[in-house]
Amino acid sequence: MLEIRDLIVKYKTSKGSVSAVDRISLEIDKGTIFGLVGESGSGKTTLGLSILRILSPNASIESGDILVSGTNITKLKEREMRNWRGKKIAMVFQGAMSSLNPLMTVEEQVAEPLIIHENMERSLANRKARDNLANVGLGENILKRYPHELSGGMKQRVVIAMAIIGHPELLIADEPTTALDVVTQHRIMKLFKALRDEYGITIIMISHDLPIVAEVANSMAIMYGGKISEVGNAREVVTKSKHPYTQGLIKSIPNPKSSEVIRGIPGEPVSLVNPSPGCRFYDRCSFRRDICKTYDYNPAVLDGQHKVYCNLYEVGKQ
Amino acid sequence: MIEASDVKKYYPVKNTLFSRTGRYVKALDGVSLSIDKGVIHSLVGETGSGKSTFGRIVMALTSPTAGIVKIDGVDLFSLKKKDLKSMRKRIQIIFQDPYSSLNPKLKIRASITEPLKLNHIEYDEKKIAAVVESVGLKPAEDYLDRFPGELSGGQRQRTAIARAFAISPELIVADEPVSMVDVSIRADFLNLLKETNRKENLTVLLITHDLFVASYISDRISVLYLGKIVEESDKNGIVGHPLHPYTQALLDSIPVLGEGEREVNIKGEIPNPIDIPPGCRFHPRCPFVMDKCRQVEPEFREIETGHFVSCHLY
Amino acid sequence: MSLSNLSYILRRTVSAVLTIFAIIILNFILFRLLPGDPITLLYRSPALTQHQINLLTEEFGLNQPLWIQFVIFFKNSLMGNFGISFFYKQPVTSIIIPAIKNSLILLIPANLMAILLGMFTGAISAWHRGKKIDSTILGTSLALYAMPTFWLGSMLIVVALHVGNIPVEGMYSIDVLNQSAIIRFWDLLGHLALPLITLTLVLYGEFTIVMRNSLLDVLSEDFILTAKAKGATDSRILWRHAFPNGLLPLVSLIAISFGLVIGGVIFTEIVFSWPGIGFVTYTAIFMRDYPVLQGAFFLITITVVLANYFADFVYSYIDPRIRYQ
Amino acid sequence: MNPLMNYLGQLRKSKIGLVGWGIILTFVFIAIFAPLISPYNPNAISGAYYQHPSMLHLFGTNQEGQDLFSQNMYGTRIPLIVGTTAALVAVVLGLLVGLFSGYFGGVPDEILMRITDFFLVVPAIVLMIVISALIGGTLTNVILIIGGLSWPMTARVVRSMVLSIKEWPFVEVAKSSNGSSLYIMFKHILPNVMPVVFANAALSVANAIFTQAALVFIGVGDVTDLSWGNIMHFAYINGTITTGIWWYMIPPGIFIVLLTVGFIFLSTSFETIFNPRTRRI
Repeated sequence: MLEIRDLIVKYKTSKGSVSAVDRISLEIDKGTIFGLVGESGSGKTTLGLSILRILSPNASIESGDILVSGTNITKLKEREMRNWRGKKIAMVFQGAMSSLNPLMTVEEQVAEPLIIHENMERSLANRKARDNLANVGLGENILKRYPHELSGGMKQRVVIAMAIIGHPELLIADEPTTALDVVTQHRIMKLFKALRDEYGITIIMISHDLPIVAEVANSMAIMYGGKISEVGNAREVVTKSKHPYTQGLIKSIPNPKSSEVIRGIPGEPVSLVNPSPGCRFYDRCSFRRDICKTYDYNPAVLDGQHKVYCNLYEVGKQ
Repeated sequence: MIEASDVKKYYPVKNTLFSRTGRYVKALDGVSLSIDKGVIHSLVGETGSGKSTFGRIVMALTSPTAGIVKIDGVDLFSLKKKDLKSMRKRIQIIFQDPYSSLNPKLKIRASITEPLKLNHIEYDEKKIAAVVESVGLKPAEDYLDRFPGELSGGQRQRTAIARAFAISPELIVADEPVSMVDVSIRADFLNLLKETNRKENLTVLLITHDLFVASYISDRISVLYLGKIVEESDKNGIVGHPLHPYTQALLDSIPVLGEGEREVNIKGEIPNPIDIPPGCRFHPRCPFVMDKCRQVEPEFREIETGHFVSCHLY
Repeated sequence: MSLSNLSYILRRTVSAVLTIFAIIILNFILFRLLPGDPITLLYRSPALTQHQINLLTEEFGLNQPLWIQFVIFFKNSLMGNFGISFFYKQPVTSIIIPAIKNSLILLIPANLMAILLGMFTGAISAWHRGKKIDSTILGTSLALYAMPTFWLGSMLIVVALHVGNIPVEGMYSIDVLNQSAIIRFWDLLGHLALPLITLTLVLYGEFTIVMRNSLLDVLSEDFILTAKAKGATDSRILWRHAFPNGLLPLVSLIAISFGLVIGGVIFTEIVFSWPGIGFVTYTAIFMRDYPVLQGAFFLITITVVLANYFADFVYSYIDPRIRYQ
Repeated sequence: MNPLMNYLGQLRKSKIGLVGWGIILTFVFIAIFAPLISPYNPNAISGAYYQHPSMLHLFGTNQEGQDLFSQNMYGTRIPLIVGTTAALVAVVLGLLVGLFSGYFGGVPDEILMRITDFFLVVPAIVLMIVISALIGGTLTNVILIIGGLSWPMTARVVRSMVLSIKEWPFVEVAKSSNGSSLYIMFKHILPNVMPVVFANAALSVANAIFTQAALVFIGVGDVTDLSWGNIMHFAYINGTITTGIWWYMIPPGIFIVLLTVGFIFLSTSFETIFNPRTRRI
């Protein structure tokens, strides 16, 4: 459904060029939830924005291809791309609070994609908006309300309703549960599962929260320093993690069922400004060897889907 | 060490210039809590549960509408100014956001020495370096003369901790100390807190929304819902066999790595603390609601040894 | 109308009334207690006969204790009675009211044009940030903002005289006073042209800069990205999403910028001898005609307070967050 | 990095800031060295009246036959003096009112803010004109009038910043470490409002220069001291605009625009350098 090949995205900043996404390749199957997990500064949000081509003006896709249902969207003209946004590809942003226009009613905002793309009559679009809000578990009483009158969970649902009203094939959700209470988090995750199961929408879930993603995703990738460190079946990545970074991440999450001591990963996140060649995780890795300094990011394929980008594993072998 | 009884904090709902509405936001609606010396006690609750307000009251940053807070038997809010000052030498606070808990215009050195200077405690360069290095900022001289803007989130969080540890407090109030730092850095902080607790007999009041974080380091956990404690027990009591339906729902909502999803039994959203439901304040969301729950507020009772709950089911 | 709406109106009304009250006090203090106060001037004024002085002394209680003077002054202010002009020997009101009318003829269209122009060019400037069109608009606005009104007016007069046949003084030509209404109207328009352009340009600068800045803030908000992700066209993002939000600070600026507008009006009127309140103030200063100065000051400030008061309602209507507070 | 070094370091990259400083320093230079730059004594009659600009009289001569170029050079002094001192008065007042009002809140805040609101609503220029007309616009009076009536803007801005800064955790931390109110105000809050105060101060200078010129022009300021406003005043009352003496009024106006823009640029450079989020121009 979605295929990314050797994608490079760079930001120009006053400190120099930042390689937020550095030669990333991915494949995502239709009708699945794909988790993209990483800490702050790993490049995961940039990757999401690239797929919609709505990067900020100081960022650009340097090279690589993004194929959505066979179309290479990096080659589309801006005018054509606009027809994809909100229709074939939709996005839910980090912080639902601020992604709604404070001066427009819920109804107007949810119906807007239909008015933009289908040129639909307002009354019909409004009716569809109502139906869509019902699908995400919101009643008619909020149609005429303004965003500041809604709770965080309600806003998040409104944002989701707005994203799926155009029946997109691909939905990108960037930190959809951050700043929500655990109970609401759980409900939003259930909603995403329902969207996948009932409508067959392919979903990319971008999050820093490994357990949450692991619970809903079919497959997932762990990102570090603008690179993927490990990708595969979600269960597999969590239970048979291979990359030292993934392992470190898992070891630092408290689990009330075990009495094991959690351990952080030593060191500081790598800077993406002119990074040194080789493995990005080198400075913090406890298994590092000299050859890691020249690691070329050729993945070791473990079984089928499970790939790990680390020198500890030999390319092609298990 | 801390003895809080029936602490209430109401904020009047201001609507107009002339009249108050007579309604109140009941941030804390009768919280009683006692924390022994050397214990890590967590206060767990959602946004709007009043947990941060309680922390601010313990720090004497705001005074309660009603109720008494005693520290080592001394009533915190009847202290004279001078005595409050010496009391404050014994308590330190660590805040949620490492970005705003350090003054961006002060060098790290100034931030760390501030509590020492203000409390007239003698110090020398060696002591400062030792404090800074004890939280993992090594070597100290690489950090002391920098501004917070030049440090990463994790380093700032460590600076905030070093500042709190600098005057060797007996009690630390940690308000969501890890919610804004990356997971890989979070663990170190929790271990450091635990280690200091064991070594120096430090008492910790940890305020968090994360039940798992609480369960990792706490000796005791209190679950706060709409300004009232609904359940309190040691770690195993809360995580192992939670009694209150709210605690159960919270636990079921948090995914555990490698485990499947569980059914979560809870309805609706947390009500506005202006309109606290009558009877049991959890009843509109409770899957086991009974008639009694709508009318009578349940008592906070000890069901098992050391395990308190306020619920009509027991 | 909800209860909170009502209370908002009530709050604003009380605040406006209090402000007017304070203005009366200030006015009283200014003209009674400062050196060169009008009582002494009144007695010294060679323009008045002893009989007139006695009448005025009686009317304004100038021989009474200060607090009684204030009570009389307060009543008079509310009734619009500011006494007799030293210079014109007429009630102050009869001089000021027509002047206010003349000022409004100039002020209202100039302010509206400046707001409209500022709104749109400011928005366009923000949208094309950093491009050539942005620097052009921004540069022009800054220069206009930094230009003294009277200087800009003077320069326009120089140009107009060079071009020829453009009225640069007063409201009407002397020879049209007995002509038909239509001829007088066209004559008025001719006379209005230069002052109107001057005032519009002077106000335009600030409105543009504020609109541009507020829109730049809005454009960095997340909901703009959301609109983009929905596939909205650039013009939809700008005009439907960003523009209304960017307007809010501008509206509140319009509310508090009546002071600025008044400054602009005064100096425009002086340069073009436009017989409005500003010109009246100017001549009153020149002639040391304190009753007129006092009356003009009072009416100008009251007008600004009232304008402010109504702007607040417009603002609360535009922004639902205030409406429902 | 200390703030001053930081500013100077960043300034190299800020075109706006450099242009602003360039303009301001040029005028300061002119003001100081006016006697050296001016070919004539500005008050002496140095030629026939109303001479066109020429090599002899770069900006022409006025109604008395005084050299307008020399007058404009000397006229730089008063605007700079009034601008900076009035702004200083306004900013110090505004800063103090804003700090105390915002930090302590309560009734004093309510009263101070009512007063501030009042002065924001009442058109300042009209009030200044009236007061100057009543008490006479000597140099000191004009400085005090402009300074004393321009502080509300700064007070508002500072107060709203203080209101948000005092809720920041680092303030609560300092409080819980026994920091007194004054300590917190001056050690923690003040450094964080200073960038805004600097930006505001530069704007205040621009406004004060502008206002001084307006007051002198209208005739309520000090019309005996040489200043750009004063030159324009005489240009106006002598009817030069409508009688073809076009050169009389052009230079002082351009100088005011330039100097005002200089201070606006300076203000912008303070804002962008200390608070990069607001980078705008």
